[in-house]
Amino acid sequence: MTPDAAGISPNVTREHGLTLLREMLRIRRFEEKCAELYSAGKIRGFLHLYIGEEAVAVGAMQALAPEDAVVATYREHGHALARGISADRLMAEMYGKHEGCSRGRGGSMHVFDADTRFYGGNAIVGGGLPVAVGLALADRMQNRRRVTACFFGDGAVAEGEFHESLNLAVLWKLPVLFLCENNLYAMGTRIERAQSQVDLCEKARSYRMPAEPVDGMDVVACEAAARRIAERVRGGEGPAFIEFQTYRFRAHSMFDAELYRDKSEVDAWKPRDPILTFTTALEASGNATDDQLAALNRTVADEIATAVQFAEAGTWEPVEDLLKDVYTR
Amino acid sequence: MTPDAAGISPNVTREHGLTLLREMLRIRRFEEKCAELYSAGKIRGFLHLYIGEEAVAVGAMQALAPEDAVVATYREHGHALARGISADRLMAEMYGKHEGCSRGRGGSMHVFDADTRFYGGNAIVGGGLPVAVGLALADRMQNRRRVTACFFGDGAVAEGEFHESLNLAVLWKLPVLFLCENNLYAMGTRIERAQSQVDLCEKARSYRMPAEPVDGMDVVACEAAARRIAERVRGGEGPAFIEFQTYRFRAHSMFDAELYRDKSEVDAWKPRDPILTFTTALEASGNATDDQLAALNRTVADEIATAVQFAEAGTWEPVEDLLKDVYTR
Amino acid sequence: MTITYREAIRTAVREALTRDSRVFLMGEDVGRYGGAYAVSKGLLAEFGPERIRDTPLSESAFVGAGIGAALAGMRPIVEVMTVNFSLLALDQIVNNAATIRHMSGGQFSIPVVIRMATGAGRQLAAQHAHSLEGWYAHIPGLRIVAPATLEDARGMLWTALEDPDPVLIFEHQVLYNMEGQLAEHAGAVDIDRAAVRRDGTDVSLITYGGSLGKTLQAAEALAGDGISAEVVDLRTLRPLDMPVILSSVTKTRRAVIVDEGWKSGSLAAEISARLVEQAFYELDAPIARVCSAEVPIPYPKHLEDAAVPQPAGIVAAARQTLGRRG
Amino acid sequence: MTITYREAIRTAVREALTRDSRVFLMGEDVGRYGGAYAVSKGLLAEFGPERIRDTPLSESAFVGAGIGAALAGMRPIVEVMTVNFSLLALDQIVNNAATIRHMSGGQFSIPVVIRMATGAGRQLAAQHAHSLEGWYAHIPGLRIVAPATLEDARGMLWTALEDPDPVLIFEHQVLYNMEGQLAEHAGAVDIDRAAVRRDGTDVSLITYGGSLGKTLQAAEALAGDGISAEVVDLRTLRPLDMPVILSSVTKTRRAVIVDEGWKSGSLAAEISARLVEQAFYELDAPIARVCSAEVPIPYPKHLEDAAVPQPAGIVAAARQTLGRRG
Ligand SMILES: Cc1ncc(C[n+]2csc(CCOP(=O)(O)OP(=O)(O)O)c2C)c(N)n1
Ligand SMILES: Cc1ncc(C[n+]2csc(CCOP(=O)(O)OP(=O)(O)O)c2C)c(N)n1
Ligand SMILES: [Mg+2]
Ligand SMILES: [Mg+2]
Repeated sequence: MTPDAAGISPNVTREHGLTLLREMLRIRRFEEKCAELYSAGKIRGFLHLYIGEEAVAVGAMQALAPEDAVVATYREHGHALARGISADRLMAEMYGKHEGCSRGRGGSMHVFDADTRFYGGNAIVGGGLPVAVGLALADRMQNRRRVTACFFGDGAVAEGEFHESLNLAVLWKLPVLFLCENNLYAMGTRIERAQSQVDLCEKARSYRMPAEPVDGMDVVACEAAARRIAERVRGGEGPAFIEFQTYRFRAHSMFDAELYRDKSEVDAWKPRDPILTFTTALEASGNATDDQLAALNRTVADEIATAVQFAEAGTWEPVEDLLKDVYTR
Repeated sequence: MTPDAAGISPNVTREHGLTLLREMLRIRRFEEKCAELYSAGKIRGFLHLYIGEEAVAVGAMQALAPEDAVVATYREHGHALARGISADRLMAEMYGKHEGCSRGRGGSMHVFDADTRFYGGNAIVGGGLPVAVGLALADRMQNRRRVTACFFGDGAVAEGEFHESLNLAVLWKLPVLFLCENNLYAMGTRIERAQSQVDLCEKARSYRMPAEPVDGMDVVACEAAARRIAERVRGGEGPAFIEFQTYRFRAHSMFDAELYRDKSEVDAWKPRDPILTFTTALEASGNATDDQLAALNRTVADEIATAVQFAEAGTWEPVEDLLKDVYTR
Repeated sequence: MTITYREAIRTAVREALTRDSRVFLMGEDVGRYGGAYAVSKGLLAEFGPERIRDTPLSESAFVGAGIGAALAGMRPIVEVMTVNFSLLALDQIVNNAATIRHMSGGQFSIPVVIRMATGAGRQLAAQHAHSLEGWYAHIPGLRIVAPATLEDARGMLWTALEDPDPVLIFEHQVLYNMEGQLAEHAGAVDIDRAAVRRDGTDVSLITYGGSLGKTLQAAEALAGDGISAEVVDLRTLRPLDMPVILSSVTKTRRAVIVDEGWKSGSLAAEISARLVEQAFYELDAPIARVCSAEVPIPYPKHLEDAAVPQPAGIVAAARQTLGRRG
Repeated sequence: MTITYREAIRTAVREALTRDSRVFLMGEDVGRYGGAYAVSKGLLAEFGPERIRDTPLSESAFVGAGIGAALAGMRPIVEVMTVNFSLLALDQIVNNAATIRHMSGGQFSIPVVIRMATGAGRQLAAQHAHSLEGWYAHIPGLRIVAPATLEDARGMLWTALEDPDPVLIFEHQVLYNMEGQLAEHAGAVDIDRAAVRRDGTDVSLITYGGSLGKTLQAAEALAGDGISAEVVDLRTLRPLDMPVILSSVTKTRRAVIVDEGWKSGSLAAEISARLVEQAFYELDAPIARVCSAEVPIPYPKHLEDAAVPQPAGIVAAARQTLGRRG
């Protein structure tokens, strides 16, 4: 984001616009491939796709500096890619190969990466929040100007760990960005059946934490909000909460028959697809030509194809090493 | 409370006024005796005194019908007495005698009584709230016009179980009266160091639960609020929250050196002693004569003396019965 | 009739709901979603949202609510999606469900049934593969059962609901798709006794839940080798049915215990200790345990397989108790 | 110098805070109140509220925060007031502290130390008397220690803080007032080894933590009876120091394990099972366990005493392994 606007939005340059689009496309294509590979039996266990929600991770991640930390959930491929974990290492992890970012031990739900300070990949709903509070506590105690970005879903808001973590973060004025991805559903449970107060910002404010909703289908809006609010958090004003209003286009996981929602509801959201709308905006504002878009799509396709090759070529950790990495010594 | 007022407060008759005073005195004297017996080694384990907070239990309990349920904490002698558990059986429980209301197995922190639907005596902070939600759920499912009164402290508000329970109760519109005894401290931790939002009613409202503060040192105010709000809850309007603003005059437990507060703070609250102020009000309004008060004090003293005798005369459960009451069969 | 383990449980839940108006099912996604393991699929339409109750993600609150509802006369079936998430409800289970009867001097009973999926085997990795039923079996005041067969999946629930105390039912997640024959009139079964699933004379293989199938495979393999293995299915993990276990071991004089929990502090350890206490002089060889390796369960299949008990490991352990080479 | 167990821990905490600026103490009432067991009394004045950090009643959040802070380079000492309340933090301990290193393929270590009081003996009744350290010892990824002496109370903390992985320290609540001599220069001790606290030849009494004193009393009583009992203090409950345990038992050929956990599924069961696996042919008698009775701990003293291990029970069990009448 710079002052030389490019018409997409007052503050987005042409280059940055293309970057945002590419990042979203990388996630989309990566996950479409994962779905395929799941059917082919290459990926196993639970697989939770982020398709439809890409604007959130991509937008929010723009606000982070390399020294910041990220805590995410089991639906974290998007965050991992947007944070800078390579598609190669991520795909290898999906396979369970030793070259994966978690050396294959974690799989889809447990992406970790020390280089980008990516602390999971937590598959217990709400379980990442206390850890994020602790990461931020360490930064505060060491007077480091770092932020910890903690992603979680609307479902997590009902958990006790949410309550305890938000309270603690405000009490201790910790630099945590609580990033709630409200996609209206926790598995098959719609937010009205899970939260007595469906305005999640109101819930955050009840801890005296500043909170803002943002259109989670609009990558530019996501970035703008995240940057603005992250700066305040980094500046020492204490934690903040952003509610990204978004929607999951795919099933909860590969085992979900989607009995709980009408196809028509999903269809009604489809025109708001963040990639679709942003592509249209870039085109309409003259910031992306057909050629550019085609080239971009090719680059992304190549990257994913390479990632699959990388994963296929990866190795299985020897069974003799089974007991490794339980203890450090 | 009837319309023929007696000058203490527009709605309190002379008789009812004396009843409220007597109930508070019973608690006060019972606990003073307990403190003595603790020093004498007759009562052991943890002992948490309610002294200073008597108006809350006595006032709130007026709103309950016999078929209602009560869930309380480890600081529950006041609630037990006000609910109608006899001083005899309660004192025997303090001793651990078989004639105690929990047959001696529970002690001070685990008072139970089937006759009055008194479900503890829970010594895990926050642990009683989910149980109260369940009791109310059963009533709702069975279309019984019952209320479950759940007492807990300000400290419990920080626990995840508070959050989950309030949300669930509102979602399911359950007849729970959440009765928060805000005595400003959780052991040695003052509310400002435990809650980012010290207005606890605001916290309750964040679940879209009606909430009201009340002067917890004023027994008439406690009763009035509890009655009014309990009627709404009983009428099917869903749960409600009352914050009783009160103060604990004694140490947290018998092991507490009270390093965390000045004696001057305690002294500043002393003039608001609910028994003192209510006695004065009864006298000033001509609703209690010196003779009446003296008689009342004698009755209460007799009751406590009898309770001690009862407990002393009680029996120890035989060691051979150690494994009893783990399973029903 | 041919039926899956999943359907057997569903049938049991349906029957309970039909028989007793105090019964209801509650848990995350038991309603509209149909249950994470599709156990309750269709029941919402049949019984409505009051009795098939979707809960928010609040394990402590809804398990505690089950305890409270049971105290007030209901017969709740609480589904905790998996044992992994039950850690968030442990305070309610250990400090309330298991203790209120005792703390109240026997005034209150808590007839709640808590069902949960357990175990590894589906490549769900470290946070979704715990086998903690052995942990729960440590707690006085609880009763723990583990149906390993269609008959038990069908029959244990009603008996559990009739029990006045908290019963936890552990359903191994690899069993849900298990298919087989079940008599049309199959109904309640006892939840007190272990069962001998295969008779044998040389060694007792003692197991339960998700490991029963593997153990029976091992017994078959051993038979091919001339070794007659008896297979005992514990069925109930607390209390343990020591008479049946002892009668098998005093006959075979050798025991291998197969348990998917981590070996250290496993339920298998308890059984071994009891056998030593109660049948030391009957034993001809050290008792062996085949348990999970001491590692959080890894994601890749080859490592997950290596981490949890497998037929080959059971065979090897059995052979070793008989002094044969691995 | 004469010192209490409580003071020994306080000295260790103070030293750690002084030595390493990454160390801080956090928990409920560790600051202004001085600690529920007065362990941290005075430290707030000495080190200030940043490093002696009072937390709200939020076990899951502050234990998780300790894990997070450790991940980011701090060396937190988290005090969970008692093991009873740690049930509310189990998700963080079992699903995060114990697994993150493994799930990340070894990229992250979690050098957090979690201290908690454990055990019965003070008439605190069913919800305040659990001995669940044996439970925790079931979990790979955790290291569990139980200081039973002043030297260990003083010395284990620093070693635990230097350990790159999560270490849980269980302090039996009856020990805090234990008084004795401790060398002025006493410092860090290993947390890997069991210790023989009394030499003997006839029977090994294996114990830890709050039961060590009772076991030594029992050994003394046995000595009066001409029985030479060796007393092994486990010190570390995970991993178990099997070489020391085995060397004692192979010498005495008899073992009694004393453990305040409920007997079923106790740590004592694990030790018994391992002895059978590793020293079966060295045993001259069944291994005995002296554990807590299978009942939530009752309030009255006579029943609490009857529920938990006592010297007389240990003596009886030891005599029985030697074929003597109770
Ligand atoms: C504590 C816990 N309970 C239940 C589950 C099973 N589960 C996995 S994801 C999920 C839904 C979470 O919804 P939400 O937080 O909104 O995130 P989303 O999946 O929508 O991104 C559930 C119930 C779990 N993983 N952890
Ligand atoms: C889960 C849990 N954590 C800690 C404790 C120890 N403890 C007992 S009472 C108490 C303070 C509770 O304060 P509050 O809820 O305000 O009630 P009050 O004692 O003031 O009546 C604490 C920390 C406990 N019993 N349970
Ligand atoms: Mg969601
Ligand atoms: Mg308080």
